[in-house]
Amino acid sequence: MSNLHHDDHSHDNHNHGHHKETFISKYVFSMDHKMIAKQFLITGIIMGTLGMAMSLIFRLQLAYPDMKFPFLESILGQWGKDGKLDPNFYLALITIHGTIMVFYVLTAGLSGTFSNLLIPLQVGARDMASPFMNMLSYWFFFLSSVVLIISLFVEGGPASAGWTVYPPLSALPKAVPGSGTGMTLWLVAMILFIASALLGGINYITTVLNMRTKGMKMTRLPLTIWAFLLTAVLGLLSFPVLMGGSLLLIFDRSFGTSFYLADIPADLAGGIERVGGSPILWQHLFWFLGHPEVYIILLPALGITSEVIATNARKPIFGYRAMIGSILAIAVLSFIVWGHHMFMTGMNPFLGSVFMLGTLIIAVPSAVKTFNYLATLWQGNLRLTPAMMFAIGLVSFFITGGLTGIWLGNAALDINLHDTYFVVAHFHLVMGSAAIFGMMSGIYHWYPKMFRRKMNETLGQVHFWLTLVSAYCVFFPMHFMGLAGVPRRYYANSAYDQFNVFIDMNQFVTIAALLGGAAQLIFLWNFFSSMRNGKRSEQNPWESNTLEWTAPVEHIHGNWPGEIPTVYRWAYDYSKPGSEQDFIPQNVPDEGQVDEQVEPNPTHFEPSKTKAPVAARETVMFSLVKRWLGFAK
Amino acid sequence: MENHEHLEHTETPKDMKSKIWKTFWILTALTIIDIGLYFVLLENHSLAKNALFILLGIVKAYYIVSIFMHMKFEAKWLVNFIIYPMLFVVFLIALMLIESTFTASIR
Amino acid sequence: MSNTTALTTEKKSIWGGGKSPFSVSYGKLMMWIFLLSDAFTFSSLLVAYGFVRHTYPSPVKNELIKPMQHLEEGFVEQMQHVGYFTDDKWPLPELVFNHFPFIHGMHLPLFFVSLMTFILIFSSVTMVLAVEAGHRMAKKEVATYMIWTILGGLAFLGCQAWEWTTFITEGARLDSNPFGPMAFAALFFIVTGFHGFHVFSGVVLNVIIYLNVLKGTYEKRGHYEMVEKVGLYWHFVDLVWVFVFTFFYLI
Amino acid sequence: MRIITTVLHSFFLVSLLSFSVAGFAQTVEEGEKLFNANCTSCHAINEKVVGPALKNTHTKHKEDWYIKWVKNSQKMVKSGDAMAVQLYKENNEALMTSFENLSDVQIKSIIAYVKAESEKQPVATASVAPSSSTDSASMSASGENPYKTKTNWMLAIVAVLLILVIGQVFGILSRIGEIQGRPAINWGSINGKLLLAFLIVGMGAAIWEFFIHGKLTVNAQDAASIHGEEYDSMFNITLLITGIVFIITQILLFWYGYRYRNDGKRKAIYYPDNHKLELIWTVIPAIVLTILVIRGLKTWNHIMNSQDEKAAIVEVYGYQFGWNARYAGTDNKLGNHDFRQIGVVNALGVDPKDPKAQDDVIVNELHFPVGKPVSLKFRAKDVIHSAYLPHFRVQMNVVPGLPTQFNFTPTITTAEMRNKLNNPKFDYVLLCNKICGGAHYRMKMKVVVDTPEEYAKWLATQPTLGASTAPATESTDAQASINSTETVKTIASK
Repeated sequence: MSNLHHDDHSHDNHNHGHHKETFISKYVFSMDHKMIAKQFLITGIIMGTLGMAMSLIFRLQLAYPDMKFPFLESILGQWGKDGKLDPNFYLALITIHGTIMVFYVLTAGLSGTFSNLLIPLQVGARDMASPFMNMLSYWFFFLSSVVLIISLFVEGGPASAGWTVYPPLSALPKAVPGSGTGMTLWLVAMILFIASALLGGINYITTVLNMRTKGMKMTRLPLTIWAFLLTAVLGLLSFPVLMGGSLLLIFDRSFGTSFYLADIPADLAGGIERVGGSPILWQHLFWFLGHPEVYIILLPALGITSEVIATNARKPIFGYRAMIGSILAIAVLSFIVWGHHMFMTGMNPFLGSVFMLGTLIIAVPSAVKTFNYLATLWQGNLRLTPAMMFAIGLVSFFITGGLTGIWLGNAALDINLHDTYFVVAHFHLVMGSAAIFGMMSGIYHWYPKMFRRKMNETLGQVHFWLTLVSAYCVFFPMHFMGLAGVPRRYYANSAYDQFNVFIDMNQFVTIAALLGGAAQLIFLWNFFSSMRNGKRSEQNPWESNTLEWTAPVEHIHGNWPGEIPTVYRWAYDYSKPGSEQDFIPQNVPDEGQVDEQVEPNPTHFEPSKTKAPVAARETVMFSLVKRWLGFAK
Repeated sequence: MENHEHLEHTETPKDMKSKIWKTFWILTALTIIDIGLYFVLLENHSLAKNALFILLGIVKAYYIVSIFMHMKFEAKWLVNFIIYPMLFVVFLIALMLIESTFTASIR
Repeated sequence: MSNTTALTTEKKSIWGGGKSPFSVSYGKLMMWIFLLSDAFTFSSLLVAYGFVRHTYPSPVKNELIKPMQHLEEGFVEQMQHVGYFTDDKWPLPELVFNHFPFIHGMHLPLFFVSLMTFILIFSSVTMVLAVEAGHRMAKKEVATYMIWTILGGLAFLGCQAWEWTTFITEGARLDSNPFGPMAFAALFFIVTGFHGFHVFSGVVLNVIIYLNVLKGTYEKRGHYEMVEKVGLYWHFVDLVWVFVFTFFYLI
Repeated sequence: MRIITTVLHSFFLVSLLSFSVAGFAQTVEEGEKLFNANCTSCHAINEKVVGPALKNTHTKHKEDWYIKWVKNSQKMVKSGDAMAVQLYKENNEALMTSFENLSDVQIKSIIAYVKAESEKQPVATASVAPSSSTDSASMSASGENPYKTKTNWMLAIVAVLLILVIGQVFGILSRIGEIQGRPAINWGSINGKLLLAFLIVGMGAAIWEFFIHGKLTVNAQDAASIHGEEYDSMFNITLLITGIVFIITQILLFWYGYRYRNDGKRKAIYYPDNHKLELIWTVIPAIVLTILVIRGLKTWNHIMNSQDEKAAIVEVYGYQFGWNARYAGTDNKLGNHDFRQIGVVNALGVDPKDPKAQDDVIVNELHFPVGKPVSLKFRAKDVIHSAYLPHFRVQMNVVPGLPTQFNFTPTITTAEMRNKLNNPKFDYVLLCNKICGGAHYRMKMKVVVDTPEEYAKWLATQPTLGASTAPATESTDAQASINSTETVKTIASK
């Protein structure tokens, strides 16, 4: 809706960007994509710190269920009476930890930040298609974060039905303390978040499709942009379904309907007997978002990794087209496999078979990506910068966590693994740690672009090693707890002898988690102090090919003074034989290639007036698919 | 403002007006057929009847999208970009109907 | 190595950058994308409808009342009494939506909703005529057609308000429904309400555009693309109604 | 500091109170049974669960008051009993379940048990930390438990501080380097070596852990059901395949990181593409996955569609926070149920008039005869629970309004399993595996696999529903409402 009437004034901002900027228009209600990216990043980092602090609190509980921590009472009040975490609040913590990490850090903080920063810069656009909507997207996200944080302080505590908020636990306000106001606020926050994601997504897609500079063919786009494009498409198609589902949940909670409720007596359900719905329906609608969401989190991280690995290995990314093909395949498949989260819910076993088939197929494009990364490293000339280290770490987590996905995607094996710590280990490795590593890699790599300074390398390396080691120490042992049948979301294992064996392992994990947390403090310090004290960055600090490094270090509205550079080659001409340097930026023409596009690039970012030939059969994607399928020849 | 240079769309036919009115009559006719069929098939509760109504709905949708929303005259890639994702919805609907049949059967 | 040669010698294509591959402006593309995602929102609601509906047996055929037959007072209670409207059976829509304004006591199945459908189709036509006039830069014509569209939208909203009122007077609520399963009423209110909300916002947008047309904003700008964009939205609302009509009233 | 003082304090208390344990052994024992059966889902002696901790509650009110409270606390709150209202408010207005079926004597014995437990509490608190490891020592493989850290959280915090200090030192070092104009640390070569070291240590740790902790998993123990063996073989194949891929790819990744690190002498090769290679690593995973998919589908369909006509039908009923089981009795048919009839006495909402319900048996403990097929039917009262029996490789969600089921055949009796594991305390367990509220983590039911003779004997001792509800006074209200709806329906159908 909003794109209609804002359209008119969306342009005056950067076309005539030389009018005076106040503090508010520059730092708060900025419409510049670079500033919005920083806003997303910093909000994401703050939310991430909060989410991690929560995980440390409940990790303490899991490791030392019998010990009292007086400081808990001082920070949590009634939820930490006598220094013991309240079981209900434990559930609230895991719920909000999950919500924050999945949506606020790894969706908005990761793809929000880097899509905003890199899409216009790497495709060669002055700004997003609609900077106003872009700003709106951030402020919806901000509002959503505020609502979520407010929900921490309401009576009964925040939502505590797990981040998937399965009804009836989330639909019956009396089922747990957190199902009261806290749950309502959670839903409100989620709807605001969806609005933000949609506003952002529409913008990203349009910018990538319509705003590319001259010569920036789809097959010359850096893989980051491909990843962001498909991420935006995934979000665009899946978030609305959660919107619809949440709407119905709100009605179930507050207006006496029963879409997700069946056979609930009146005294449990606020005086109205609930019949005729199905709790499974919510799970289908939720996971129709939820599974693409996993890739919304992971694809940007993989895109960033592709770029960082190629740049720092001084080698073209191996199998560029195969990489695009596999992202496309993952994106398409992600929509038809959501049911593998629900094998044990009493879903039709036939659907279980269908979903299992689709799920295991995803392993093929994932394997292709992994092997292509390995092939890119092979015979490279690796500059082991912090960004590169995090990218390597991502690949390692992607392998470890991805392989356990083959277990969990198997409906038969899921019988004993469903909802155990095995699942926790799996997704924390593959979409938690891996995506966080991708985000870190991106931050170290593009920090000079964002803040004109470099982060301290040594602290970055220390941060990397501590994080890598602690992440593996935290999540690897969890596999064994899962295989022993320890369920997730347990406040304590004290009621079960066979789980109590793992108390020592739990302590080990918690201590590793504390170390990991401390490592993030190093990062925070490095991040914030480098803004002022970091070494000034040159224009192209990593000797990278992509277009953003041709823009001046100092930020200006419209990104490039004068014309936008024209693109003559793909983004991965590293160590090309016959060239002096080991990199050739995209805007450097080959000899004899100049004639092709002599006309200067338009300075505005409206697409030009030319009519496109409709019968363009030889389009890029088509040929791409053809080639990809044509391997068999 | 830069907007003066807004691009043209792909070819809009000259006789657009008559096409619009033609579409209007088709849609009206289809709606009348819908209602008529409803009463003719009042006693019928087969899957085929439902399929027929859905088919008529899709035909109406085709006319609205292609003529009113101008999609018939848009670039093919745009059409694909909009239409193909709807297959996910078809998949969702198909599985949900299987699932709800199952739910009804075990309840 | 073959890769780069392939890349550099690739023919200039619509995807080559510097122009829109879809040859639409970014604004229209955004509107299309928004509509695509909005279609998914509606789909999710309709999927929920299909799911819940499908867990109930098909409506029982009705031999009691014929079209145009005279209805007595307390018709709903009578049908309940004879066991037609029960909690475990989905009602036939024609028995629920059988009123027409100013005509009392007659079984007029689906007549009113047909009228609503017609109104919406008609307003779609006037909208697309406004777009067409915009291409010819005919300011007056655009304004005239916009007014018709706005009136059509308002008429539709009025009809919906009347239908809701009737349904509510008969005892339907979000959490109760004299005609059968309570999900029937709840889904009806939510889906038609969500659609009505879209119509309402469409009318608001149309009014804004209309005022801008009168002011000559688009005349000055040199094109009437805003009209086109809002037009897309308006047709989408019509499109959704086609399916709401099919699922809620016909099947 | 505070912790140490608490511990000392409790030791002091132990010495004071240890001689006060005396008498009432009989009632206390009875009380313990009743407590475990009825109260543990919401209460514990020492900690707040859903309801408040019960330590020393016996000192707060009179016994008579408690009897009234336990039987029907809602009534007391409504009648305006000051103490009751206060208690109700203190606990966030959460109502306690009414236990009208408990006799006065039984409630008294529960109070006696609470009293006895509260008095010996200090012993428990003081010895909790060591006792948990003694418990684990009784388990088979924990003698070599590798995570015997003996650290407490303060050590961890010290470590955190240490890291911060290290971070600062590195920071200063690099700053000095910057000032001197050359990097203080050559991260390129250090990282290469560290990557290699991480590979070796990490891979070693992973394999070591696999052999040490692998023993603790249920998959290391024999599956106690027929389909469990099928499951285990599927499991082993997947483990083997993914294990091989894991080792190869991780070695390649870290080895490349070490081998191809920038040494300033080499130039990377320009190698953007090789279709043959890509084809190979598309097709091979595809083939391997096809094998896994086909086997998986077979296993899944086999497990899910195994239906045995003769299977004993057992209903498992989940509620916040506990489980009940209902055996179908001699006719092997469960009586009808209706959620509208769920009440204080008729907790499962079984229709007492239904002839099929007369021989049904409701219990708090699951018993299966070994080698006989069982068909578990699941039903939930309030929210989604999940019945998880890890040793049998059985799990199914328990969804309100959606009856689910799982069919299987247990193959190893509890006694045999105890022998196998060399653990006389071992018991099968059914636990809740879907987040369901505050006491989710305590929601379990004991499962016993008997020989057929033991099973028959056990079942015979359980009272049938028909016998226990013979007077049927409790459900008159519900009955009346059913009758009225029935009359309405008959009228309607005319």
